[in-house]
Amino acid sequence: MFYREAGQFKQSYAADQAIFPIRQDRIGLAVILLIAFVGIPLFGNEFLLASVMVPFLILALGAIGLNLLTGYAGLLSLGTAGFMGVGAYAAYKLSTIFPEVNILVWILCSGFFAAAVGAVFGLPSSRIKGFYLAVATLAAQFFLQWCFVRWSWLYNDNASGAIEVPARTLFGIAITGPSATPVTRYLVVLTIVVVMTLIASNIVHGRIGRSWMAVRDMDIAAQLMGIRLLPVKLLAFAVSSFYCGVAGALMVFLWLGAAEPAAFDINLSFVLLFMVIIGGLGSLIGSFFGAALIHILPIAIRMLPDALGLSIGAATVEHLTFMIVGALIIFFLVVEPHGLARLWQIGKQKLRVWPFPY
Amino acid sequence: MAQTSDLVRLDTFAKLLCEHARLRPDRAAMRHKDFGIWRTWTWREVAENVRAYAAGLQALGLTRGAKIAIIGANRPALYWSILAAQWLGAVPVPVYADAVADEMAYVLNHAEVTFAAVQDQEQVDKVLSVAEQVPLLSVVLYDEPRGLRDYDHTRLHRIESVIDNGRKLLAADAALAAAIDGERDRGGADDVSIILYTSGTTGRSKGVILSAGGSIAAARDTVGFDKLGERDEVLAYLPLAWVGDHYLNYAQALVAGFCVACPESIETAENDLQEIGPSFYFAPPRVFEALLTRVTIRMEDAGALKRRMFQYFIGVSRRWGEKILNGESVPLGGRLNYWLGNLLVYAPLKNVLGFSRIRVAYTAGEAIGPDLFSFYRSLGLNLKQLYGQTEAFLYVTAQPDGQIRADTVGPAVPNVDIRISESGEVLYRSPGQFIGYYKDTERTAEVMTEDGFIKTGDAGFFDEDGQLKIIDRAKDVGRLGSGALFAPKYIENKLKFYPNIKEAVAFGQGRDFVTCMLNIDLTAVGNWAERNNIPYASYQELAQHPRVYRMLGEHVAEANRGLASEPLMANAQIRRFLILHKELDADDGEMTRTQKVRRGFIAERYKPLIDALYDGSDAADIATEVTFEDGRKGVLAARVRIADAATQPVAAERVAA
Amino acid sequence: MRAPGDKSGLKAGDTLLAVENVSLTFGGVKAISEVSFDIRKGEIRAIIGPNGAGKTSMLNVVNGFYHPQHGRITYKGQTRARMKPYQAASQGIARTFQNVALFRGMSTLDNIMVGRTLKMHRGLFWQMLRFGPAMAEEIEHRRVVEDIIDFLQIEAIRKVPVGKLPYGLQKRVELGRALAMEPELLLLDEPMAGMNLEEKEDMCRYILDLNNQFGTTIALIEHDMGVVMDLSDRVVVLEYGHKIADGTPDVVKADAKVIDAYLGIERGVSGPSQESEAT
Amino acid sequence: MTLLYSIFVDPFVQMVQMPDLLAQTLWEGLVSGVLYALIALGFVLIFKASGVFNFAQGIMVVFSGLTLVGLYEKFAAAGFSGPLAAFTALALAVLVMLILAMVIERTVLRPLVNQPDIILFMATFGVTYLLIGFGEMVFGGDPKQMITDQLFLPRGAYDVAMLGGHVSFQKIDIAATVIASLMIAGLAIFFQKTRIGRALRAVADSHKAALSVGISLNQIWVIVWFAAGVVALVTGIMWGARSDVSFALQIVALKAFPVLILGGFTSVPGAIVGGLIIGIGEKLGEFYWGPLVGGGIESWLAYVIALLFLLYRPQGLFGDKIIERI
Repeated sequence: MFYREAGQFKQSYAADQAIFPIRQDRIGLAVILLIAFVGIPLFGNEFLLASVMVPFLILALGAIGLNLLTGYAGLLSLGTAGFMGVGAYAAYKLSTIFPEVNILVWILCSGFFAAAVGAVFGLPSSRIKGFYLAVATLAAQFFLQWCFVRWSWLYNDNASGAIEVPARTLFGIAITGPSATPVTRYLVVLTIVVVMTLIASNIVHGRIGRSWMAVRDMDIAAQLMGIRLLPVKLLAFAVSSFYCGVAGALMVFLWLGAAEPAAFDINLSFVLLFMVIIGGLGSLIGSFFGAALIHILPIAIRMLPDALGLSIGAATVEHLTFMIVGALIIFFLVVEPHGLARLWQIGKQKLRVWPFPY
Repeated sequence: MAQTSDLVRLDTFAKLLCEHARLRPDRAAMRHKDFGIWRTWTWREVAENVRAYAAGLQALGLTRGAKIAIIGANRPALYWSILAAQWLGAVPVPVYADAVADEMAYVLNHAEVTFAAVQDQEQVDKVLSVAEQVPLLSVVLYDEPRGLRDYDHTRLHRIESVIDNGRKLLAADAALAAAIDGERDRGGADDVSIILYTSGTTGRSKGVILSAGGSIAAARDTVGFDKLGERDEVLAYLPLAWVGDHYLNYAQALVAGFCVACPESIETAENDLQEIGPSFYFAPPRVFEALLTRVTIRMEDAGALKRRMFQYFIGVSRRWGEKILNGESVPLGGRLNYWLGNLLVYAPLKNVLGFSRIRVAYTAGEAIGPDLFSFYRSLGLNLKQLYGQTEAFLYVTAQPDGQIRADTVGPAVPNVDIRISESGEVLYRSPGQFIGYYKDTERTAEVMTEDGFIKTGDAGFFDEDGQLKIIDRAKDVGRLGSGALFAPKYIENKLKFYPNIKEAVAFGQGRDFVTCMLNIDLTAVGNWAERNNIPYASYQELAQHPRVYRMLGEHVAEANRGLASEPLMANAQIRRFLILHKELDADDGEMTRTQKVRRGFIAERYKPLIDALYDGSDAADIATEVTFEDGRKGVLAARVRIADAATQPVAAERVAA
Repeated sequence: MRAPGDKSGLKAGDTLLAVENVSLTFGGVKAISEVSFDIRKGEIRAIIGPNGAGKTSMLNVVNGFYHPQHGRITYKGQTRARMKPYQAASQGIARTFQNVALFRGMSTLDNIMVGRTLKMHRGLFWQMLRFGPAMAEEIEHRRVVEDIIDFLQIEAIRKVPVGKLPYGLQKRVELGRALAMEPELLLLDEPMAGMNLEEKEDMCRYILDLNNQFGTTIALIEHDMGVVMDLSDRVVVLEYGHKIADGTPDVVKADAKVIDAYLGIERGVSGPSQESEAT
Repeated sequence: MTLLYSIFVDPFVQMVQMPDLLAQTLWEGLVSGVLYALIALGFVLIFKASGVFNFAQGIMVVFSGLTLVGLYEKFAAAGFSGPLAAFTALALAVLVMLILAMVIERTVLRPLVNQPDIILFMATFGVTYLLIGFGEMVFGGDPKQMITDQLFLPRGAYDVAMLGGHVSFQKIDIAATVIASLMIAGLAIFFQKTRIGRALRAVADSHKAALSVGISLNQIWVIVWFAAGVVALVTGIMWGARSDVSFALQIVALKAFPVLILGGFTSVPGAIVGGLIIGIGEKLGEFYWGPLVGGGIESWLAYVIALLFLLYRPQGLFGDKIIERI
């Protein structure tokens, strides 16, 4: 309906292969970025920034990581939380050993540790597929979580067994630790997530992304195109884990402030998998949708009784939240097994051909 | 504007090209979707290419006055072939790309072509297959090399290499460059610019000779009339050999300096139209009709809510749209409602159809249904009608903005004189009018009056607003046995406005009453059948289905009601009709290449059916020879049902009158 | 379109691929036994035979997907032991499948682009940036792909997800994907199965054009005998894993064993028996 | 050197030196193996018949146990207690599992028929969440004590002097093993001998075959989910009797993964053998090697065992060699 594609013709392959080839999409994206970078920091309250947006963005980044692996390369993983934990602990160790180096550097570097660990646990993918592979990643999940508990060097032998984020600054402004304001934390997270999303988008639209999808769709044919399965799969594990690792580091440093090993338990893996499935396998924007639905929906449900003036016990609300999320997962799978991204795509297509139905 | 003054006096297309290259060297002149993207050439590039091409052609032996056939789809290289030929003073002769070998051989021979520039392997094969019948043909040029690698290249050349060769020659030899430019400058207004073969409704095609000066003068008038300029853009999808394409896309572009875009292939033309979003558009009524049918069908699949919204706003547009477009006063409520409709329906719809940027759109060639016409206009599409002929170099009349009506074709365009002969035939004299038919002085004389007017062969009259109204072909307007006026085309057009009816052929000359043959529109009727669970295995079965007969019978009855309300036509109501078991097809000679019915031919071919229409029987057998798509022939036999149609009583006094 | 990169230095008519005494067994069932034949550079070589004759298995052996228990395969003069499919691909062997094996989640364009993977070398770093060298490379290969799209006349479906295409077009896209590899040896497994007459004619034309214009060596499995006899230079006939005839179409057509095998198709379908192993 | 010694020599020396401890460890491994096998059995039942990888099996164990205990508590509060009340509650719990099976069939399986595995897998996550929320709302989130005496389940232990020491056999463990064995035997008979059982096996091969037996697919789904529910209930009772009935138990269900990997997704004997291997391997590993790295390796050892096994034999213990066809 809002699309005016008549007259938008491409005179070069670069323009034709652009990630947003339609002008109206580019405008829409610009508006969203403007709201995200200017509108929300200006008008958002602390709750919105610290409890809604920051976790949403971080979870979306983790979901992108998982989506690269599961959605694009077709490799099911249940170890996402473990790889996030690797990132978190790596960032913690690095920043406490080398406090003089900027924390953002370490957060990004932590991704490499996660990538290395991810690649190691991806090795079995040379021989096994599907649910069988999920068990391999499950091994990663439980093994890594066990490491976080038992290997006290990782948390600097803190009595609590938890890692606590040191205060760090960027250009003199506190971005981690108790003194960092939600706005700064939000902006830092947003910037990292936007840049990494862009990079992910570049990767999946290029040769590597196509190789992943080829392996996902028909691995035999992919081999006969000259694609070597193991390197491609390992790269998917590494890149995916890099994203998860950075998300894990951000989670501890810019969202939670401190974390116990339990923060990276199997439930987080499942939550991220929900996000990816509900959001849409093989879709970056779907990762955002999934993260929004799974993270923001419970918050909304929790706030709903207050907003309606009902007095319902906190525990009951919690149980209801569980039930509603569960029911919604089933509902969305029934309505659109390909996730919100597909709904979005269908909606967009409908708008493009409006008023026609198809 | 002072800069363009030069354009006004230039008298050949090659000169115009060079002038544009000087005035607006970096503006886009041509686009072609090729290999997935729109390749664009600026005026400077086109001029440079054409100049080199001309040099290359000259080296191959193309001389002033020689004829060069142009065969293929709309491709920049073929337009350049026209330009390069004209540059050298040679005469381009475009030939319909879908012409069968026989037809092609006739035209090539008649025009005495020595060169042929064709699109691809398919056309090369066709030309080579008739080469023996065309002894003068010495050089064949082609654009797309695919599949031609192993062909004997002694007289076959790739256009690209001819251009490259020309470029080399020009670079190597300054004298040659000067000579080539000299060839261009030697051209003048009286040169034969092009010979367009018309697929006449009867007999063999005639070669219409147009002069350079006349062509340009005509184009100049309409460019001014519609204020076309360098910012405009068109999609060239009409047949290259048709006067419409040569006028609208070629002549007007070279006069106004706008950009011509060529689609990637026939299958992608619709999509390419949306991508380009032209600002000037021409389509014959049948295209608009097919489009509306598709719009309607696609909307039927929409959800109930959307469908109702669509219908509501189409209603709004019918009420206010044309008034707003015509600049009449409209109440605020209407304007608001229309604005909302534009937001929700019209603008998106135009976008999907690729009409968003259209400033001026024309339709011509046949009468357009009033509903159809106003549908597009009420959406805010500035659709107008023109009336023209190959012999006039298209325009005779055209509707100026603000004076648009569905049933007329507008007043004469500037510099055209029109008069109606005593027999009711429309005669005109125009700046672009042709010099004569090539090698056919007899027929040239037939259509020219002594004072230089040209007979259109159409019957018409001026209405009270001074707009021309065309009734029918002059020779086709006849009388029934009773002496009542019988205008078959008028009746046919009334029938064809129903989306279910694709073609209609009316009979009645010298008979007691009017009958007609109908062709169903397979898309519309097929869709209807699907929705009503009517199974059918073939076109023939669907056409002969009793419920289809009933439905079309209602259309005929309604058309009769319309005829009854018009004093002149009331006696020519349709008494009986039948639905043909096959589609009328140009390959079978039943229609012209421009999709006009050949009434005489049909009357002969389907004589048993016509006899049955008049002898009261309720069915008749018919066997006809048909040509399949691949050129094979076969015999199609069928039993065709004949039905009676409801007619309106005619007041006795009228009958007496 | 480009001709395949010819690094082998072989001339037309030289032996491109030689299969010698190859046997392949699956858990005791012999799929191919002691089959030998060769493919010469520049020819169209047909492999025919009744269902279950081992034709597809033969192609799988040639492109390294199955590893024969016995026999040798010499390709471009090099005898190889075990080869992985991707190695076969990098040596210029491309392949289409009996049941279309496209990447269903991707568009026509992307499917064919995957065929260019081996020729693309920009690493992760440039891919992340996309602009610059990665884009330049992408465009360079897009051009090649567009040539193929033009060659196969599939412009209109360039951006359509292949899952939505009718079968005939899917086969065409699959051919396109194989062509994108600029193969020296193109293996076509029933390229015309399930096509209507018009589609078959188109496909024949593409195969002939490929062979004529780019000198691509083609080995094809096909059931339509008319097509096989028209297209191929030489035919090898398999039955129950054995080679029963080899030669030009005329020779093969006249061969008694072949006639027998083809009359026996009906029998073969009703009960592909092991007894015939003994014959 | 000492490290290698402590990995490769010391544990075995200990085993030989203290055979009673080894016996005790093996027994405990066997018992938990039986319970793993029971959970895996629930998975296999459902996977075989409906192709669904049922993540909710774990929560079904918890939920069914909670239903039993919760119902009994309600009865007790109303003054109705003792074995009759317990068995009434048991019967009602079985009924609840039947209703659950029907609801799942109607709301999850039927709308999602023919969807990819991963989608159905995810849907069972939804079921898990629903049951967690529902269970906690109705029965509260606190761990509960399983009713044992009322169901005539024995408590206490036999201390057997053997192998130069004492080995303690918990009576409940013995009961669990016996009941589990009976259950498995019962299921085997059900599958082999009854008409429905044969239909169920047929459906694993071909849906059409099942239809030809005269049972609709939907009915079969209800039956297998119900059967899996009953298996879950038994598992819940046994596991609950050994510890508590709490939501933490659902994590145990993840142990079924490695069991299934070892045994194959569709093999009942595989589930049993796999369960025992994992149960025993895990206990041995934890007891003899765990201390080397600080203990707690039980949490991941099973997966690593399964993983290593997979690399060696991707098709599982009882699977056929996979031949890829193109």
